[in-house]
Amino acid sequence: MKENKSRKKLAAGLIIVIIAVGTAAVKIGAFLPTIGDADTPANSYVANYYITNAVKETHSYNIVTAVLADYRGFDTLFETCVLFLSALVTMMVLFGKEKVPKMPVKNLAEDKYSAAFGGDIMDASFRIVVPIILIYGIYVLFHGEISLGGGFQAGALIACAYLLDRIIPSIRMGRGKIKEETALIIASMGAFFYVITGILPMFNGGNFLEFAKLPFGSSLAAESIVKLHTAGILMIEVGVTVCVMGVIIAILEVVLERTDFDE
Amino acid sequence: MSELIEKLEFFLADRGIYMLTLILFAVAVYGMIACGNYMKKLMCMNMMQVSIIFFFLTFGQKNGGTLPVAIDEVLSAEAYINPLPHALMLTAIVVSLGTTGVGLALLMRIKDIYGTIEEDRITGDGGKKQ
Amino acid sequence: MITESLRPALAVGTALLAALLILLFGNRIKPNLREAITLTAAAIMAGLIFSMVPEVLKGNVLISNLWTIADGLSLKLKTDGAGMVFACVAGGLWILTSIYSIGYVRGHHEKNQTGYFAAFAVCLASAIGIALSANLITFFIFYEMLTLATYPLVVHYRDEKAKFSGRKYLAYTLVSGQLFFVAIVFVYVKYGTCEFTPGGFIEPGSMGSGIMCILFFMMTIGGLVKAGVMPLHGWLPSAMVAPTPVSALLHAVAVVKAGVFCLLRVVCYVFGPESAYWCSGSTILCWLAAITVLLSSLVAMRQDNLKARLAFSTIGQLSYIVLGISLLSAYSIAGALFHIVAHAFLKITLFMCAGAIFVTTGLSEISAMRGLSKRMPVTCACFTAASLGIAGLPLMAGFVSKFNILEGALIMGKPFFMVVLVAAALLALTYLIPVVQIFFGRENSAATLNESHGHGGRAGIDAAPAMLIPLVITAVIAIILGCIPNAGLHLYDMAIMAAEEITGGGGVYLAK
Amino acid sequence: MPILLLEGLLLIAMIAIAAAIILGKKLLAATVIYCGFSLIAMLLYTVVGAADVAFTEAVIGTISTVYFIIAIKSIKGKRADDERK
Amino acid sequence: MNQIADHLPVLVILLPLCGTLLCPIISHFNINAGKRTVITALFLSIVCAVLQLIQVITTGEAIHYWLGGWAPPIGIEFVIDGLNGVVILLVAIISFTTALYSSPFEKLERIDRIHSAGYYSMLAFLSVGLLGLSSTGDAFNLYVFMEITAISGYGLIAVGEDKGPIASFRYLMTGTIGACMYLLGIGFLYAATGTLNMADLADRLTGLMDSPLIVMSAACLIVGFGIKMALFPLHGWQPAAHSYAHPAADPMIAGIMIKIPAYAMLRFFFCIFDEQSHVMQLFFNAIGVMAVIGILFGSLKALRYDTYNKILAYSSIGQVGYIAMGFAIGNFYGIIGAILHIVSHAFMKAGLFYTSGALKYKYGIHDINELGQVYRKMPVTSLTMVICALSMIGLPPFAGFFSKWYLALGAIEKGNYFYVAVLILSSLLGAIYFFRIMEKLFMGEKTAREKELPEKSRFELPWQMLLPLLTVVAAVILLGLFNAYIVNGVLKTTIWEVVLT
Repeated sequence: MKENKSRKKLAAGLIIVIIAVGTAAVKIGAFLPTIGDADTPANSYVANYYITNAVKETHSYNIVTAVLADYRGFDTLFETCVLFLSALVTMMVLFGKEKVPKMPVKNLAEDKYSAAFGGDIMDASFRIVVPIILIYGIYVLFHGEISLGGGFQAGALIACAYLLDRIIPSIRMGRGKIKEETALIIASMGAFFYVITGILPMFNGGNFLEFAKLPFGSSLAAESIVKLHTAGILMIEVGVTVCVMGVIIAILEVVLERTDFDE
Repeated sequence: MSELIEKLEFFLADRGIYMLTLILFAVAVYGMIACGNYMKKLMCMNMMQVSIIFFFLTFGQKNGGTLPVAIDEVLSAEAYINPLPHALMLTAIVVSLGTTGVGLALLMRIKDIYGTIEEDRITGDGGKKQ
Repeated sequence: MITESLRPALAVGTALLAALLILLFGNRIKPNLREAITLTAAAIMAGLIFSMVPEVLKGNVLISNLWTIADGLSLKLKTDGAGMVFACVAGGLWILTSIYSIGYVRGHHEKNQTGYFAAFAVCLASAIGIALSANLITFFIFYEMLTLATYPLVVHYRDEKAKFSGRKYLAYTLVSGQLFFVAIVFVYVKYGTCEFTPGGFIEPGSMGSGIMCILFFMMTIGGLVKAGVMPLHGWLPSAMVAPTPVSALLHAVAVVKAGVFCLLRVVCYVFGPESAYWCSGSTILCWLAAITVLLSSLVAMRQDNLKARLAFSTIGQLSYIVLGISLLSAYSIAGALFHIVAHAFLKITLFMCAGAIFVTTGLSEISAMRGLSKRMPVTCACFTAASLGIAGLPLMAGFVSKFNILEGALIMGKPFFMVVLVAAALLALTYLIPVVQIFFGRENSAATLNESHGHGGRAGIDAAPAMLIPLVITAVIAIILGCIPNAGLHLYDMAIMAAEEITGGGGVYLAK
Repeated sequence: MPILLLEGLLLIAMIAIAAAIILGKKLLAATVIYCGFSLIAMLLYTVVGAADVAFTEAVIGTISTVYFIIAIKSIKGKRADDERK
Repeated sequence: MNQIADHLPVLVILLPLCGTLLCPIISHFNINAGKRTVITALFLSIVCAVLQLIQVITTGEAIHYWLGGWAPPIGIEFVIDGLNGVVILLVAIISFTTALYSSPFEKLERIDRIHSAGYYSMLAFLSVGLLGLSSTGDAFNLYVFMEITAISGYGLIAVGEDKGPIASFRYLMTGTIGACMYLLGIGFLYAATGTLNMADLADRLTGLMDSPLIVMSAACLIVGFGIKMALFPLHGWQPAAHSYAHPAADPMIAGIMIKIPAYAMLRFFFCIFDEQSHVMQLFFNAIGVMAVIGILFGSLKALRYDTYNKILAYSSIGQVGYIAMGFAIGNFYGIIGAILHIVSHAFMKAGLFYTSGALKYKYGIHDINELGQVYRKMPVTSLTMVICALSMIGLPPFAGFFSKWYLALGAIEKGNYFYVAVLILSSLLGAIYFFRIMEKLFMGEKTAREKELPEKSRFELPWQMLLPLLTVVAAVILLGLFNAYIVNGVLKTTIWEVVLT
């Protein structure tokens, strides 16, 4: 009896909140720029600069990646640091505590009747899906500045591929298992690679993360300086991908270590 | 029928979308505060972040603008959607994954210590009473 | 004329340095070496101060402008007349009190002596700092440092009683300190300056008289608490829990004198006689002092514990000085200044006697000290001399200052306060002479005395030399100052010089 | 089907899901609905025109949902914890 | 050498960042190497911060560092003027001392390689976040740094004592709401002006001050910063977080993690919004009221507890109220008082938490009733405790007094005596609960706890813990005596030009 009373209270509160905020928001909405028109201050100042000369300056067709990796590259660096940090915190909080006793490795082949999550259908389809995801991830990584895509998506996709292999208990159980510490180290290497690409221009007289001043290819002609931007963005994308992949694998490894999938 | 849709669309454009976003934000914040179960709090937190992200993206919209990928020669700023909110919101989404990840890790740790993730049972003996 | 010199700063610095050295090396080195640090520091400081006296007499003021302590305000020390009087007293008596406390502490086997001597040194440093400070912020810094330094001394025995009296002491002093702090900020914002200028930098008309009166009392409350004026004196008797040299220091040299000195600075150098009188602050002060003088003497009579009686007598004597200041005439201010000197020497003699009696015979109640003069003739002689001085007997230091205050009251045309002063002198007799009678009375309970029981009693006829010598010296100085006020350091001339400065020559004839 | 209407509908759906999660009883059900929520969020971003953001939301939505499911399994698996609330 | 000189602003942040990222890798080979890289990295960042401050003082005008080589409104830039030069140096010093301070704690718990390396990287990340928060000139970049500070804060609290995860979870919830409110605030600003660079925002906002968009953004920013600063009504997470955090990381969490958002609030509300406008005066009154209630609430609550950390946590709520009051006063001396209080309170609170950590390390004392006669065995810790306590109360020779002096000066100049009365009342309340602790320390009966560890070194604590204690004592005293040189030399020009224009 007690709990559905509290649920009614919860529902009542919810309705009150919705009505109250709804009426308030109607008034607030009036001041905000109407959606869709192009001459609001938000769309007219810095944004137009990005659109008009993103391609010229950073040689990347996808303006969002240009803004993300080049104009505001510093933000993305600390974005990857946020991810790396969250993996670090997960490791610190969960590592080595309440380990689930490793269940004996059952060879699923003989155990016909186990309604295990794996089984042959899953195994067959799994063998096709994983390579496709991997290729797609790599594609997304290297086409970040031309079509959609970028470091985060690529890293996450590759981690998904690994995840599929890790979760579905197929016959070749636990073949490619990465220990969580190594995953964390991979992640830190990725982030460090990003920092290195930032530091390199500093030796060549540029500011931090200034791709025009990347030290290699000094012999390039003037107009190809812009190509350095592409190199810079690519290096960043690789760094981000490696870091994101390491982070996601590390988090999931730590967590999988603690759960048993035996039902 | 069509002028009804016309009027509705104008209302939505002017303030309808903002109203709905702010309602989603309020519901999510209410969920975070009122929900007893810590896991649900985390879900509501994620929803709150999604509503803020969407709120940012609505600024960038332009009628008739295409995706901010300059396939051919760049004609004019009108043609493309404003890329800046998109870049910012990529960061915000990644940050929301970070915080959710940390939240879940803490949740598991709380489960080990207290054996439950019901707020009243935890604060009953530990958290708030001190 | 003003000369820039480092001597005032060095005086304060030596005491602080001594405190630091004692704290750092106290436990590691032998006790004699630690005492040596204190004594050398005391000697150096006294030497420095006495060397500055001739210049001050000649009229040139030494200033040491250390560094800007707050935006637009500098930590500045200045040797003007009034400051030098207090500094000489404090500097001079530090040597004697440290010799005395070495004897007392050794005789009484006190615990954690390093902390004791370090706090002692910081106390004296802040007393000298208070004496020589040139503006309100430096004054306030040293004032609060004095509170902090005396707190460990008050709670020296670390038992329940000490904890309670320490709390009481802190409550009084910190609350008044914070009000003083607000008043200083208000004055600095309103008048733009914090410098002590003889005759005061607040013009009578510049604020509503009500607000100025509130400001006056917020500023003086710090001094009133430390000087133990009646409504705010609660902490002084309860601070008797501390060992006797501490109460000697507290009630004769440092704390109470700092309180009175704060009153002098505020009334004469911040508000100045005209505006103090205009906002009727000084008249209220006169009445407060008068009431305190009478009440404290009555209470003192009923105290059986010797130190408690001396404490209430201190409250009474200090209200003399407060009365002297708040009468706002050149004579009474000079008298008040000189009474600081006189009372310091007289009261410290009385406290030293009390301490000597306590250490040698373990007695602290007056009724138990029948016929003590048989055993401790010299201590009792000094005690009698000092108590006569306190009562204002001619040829004693007390008489000179009381006479000046009387003269000031006469000139200011306030006969009622003259009557109060004379009555107080008589009352002083009533609570000190019975003690002397008991000393020299029949020794019916002498039998109990000569086995010299009581913890730490000495077989010898009188107190240990280390305690006896300072006792005699201060009594003799008190007598000398009584006969020739200008002996030695011309303290009387300096007092007159300061008073002249404040009242712009020859007394301010305020509207009756 | 004008875009703004579509956005409005999707937003209303999201609000409904949020309410369902808050009021819902079973935890596992809430997680499944949460996966739906991130799907609709991805749709909303594509409708608004933010393709990049939609792509990231899709990928990160799947990973966080997987993470939620694993968390529930590891919480439910240990000690009997009645799922009343 | 000149190459290094013109990269200083970014080097201050890059060094700890590289330290953090390398720490897991290096500690894979040798467990102590990771710790040492982080400590050296933080030390080098102090050196850069000092050089940077000297450069700002000598050249007299702010350093603008364009990240990625793009001009400000387009790219992100770091702006280092007198004001945040001091704050960055403060953060660098306290992070270095805390990193040094936490090395003996490892041996105490005999934790494995991952935990030791992980702890140090989280500490360095916290330092990176705080350094970034105080030096960035871009609004959204500030959000990212705020997230880094927050998540490393969650981590450091979660590895704390038994109730660490619960406190960390509550902090996660409130911290995320705070960050989202801040993001909402920037959203409104971006909708109104179109840029994210702070200097650009400032001059585009001059005309718009009364538009409702700006009012809403200011409200959201107040809530966002209020939660991060643990200002009174929004401080729910703070007491638990500060009492149960990891004893070695507590000084940094309590010392600077709640102060730098206060500095960022100053940056936003004084440099970007023009503070004379009617709207802002309303908000400042609101902040003033919150600050006043917070001061009294914090001091009164601190009286009730006996656990040392809880008392310090609640007194922090009071002290943050001082800083908010400085902003609410708003004139020259008010802001000087607020900034000086940020710097001095950071040192004082870090000092007090160093002593609490030292007590836990040596005797495992949590409760102040067990403090009896501890000063005989731990003289340096008791000295720090006494000096920091006296400075917190605001007694003259120490730093706390002078920040109170400027606050009182500003309050009286502005003419509201209510703030002055609260200042006085709170320092008296502070006196009560700090002298209560000192009474127990010096006069309590002998503590029943004997030493947890066999006495190795001649001193009372390993040198890594003694050094931070002594630096804090020196800082509090020197800051007290020589604060005029900081105010005149560094802060005055910046405040007149940037803050009060």
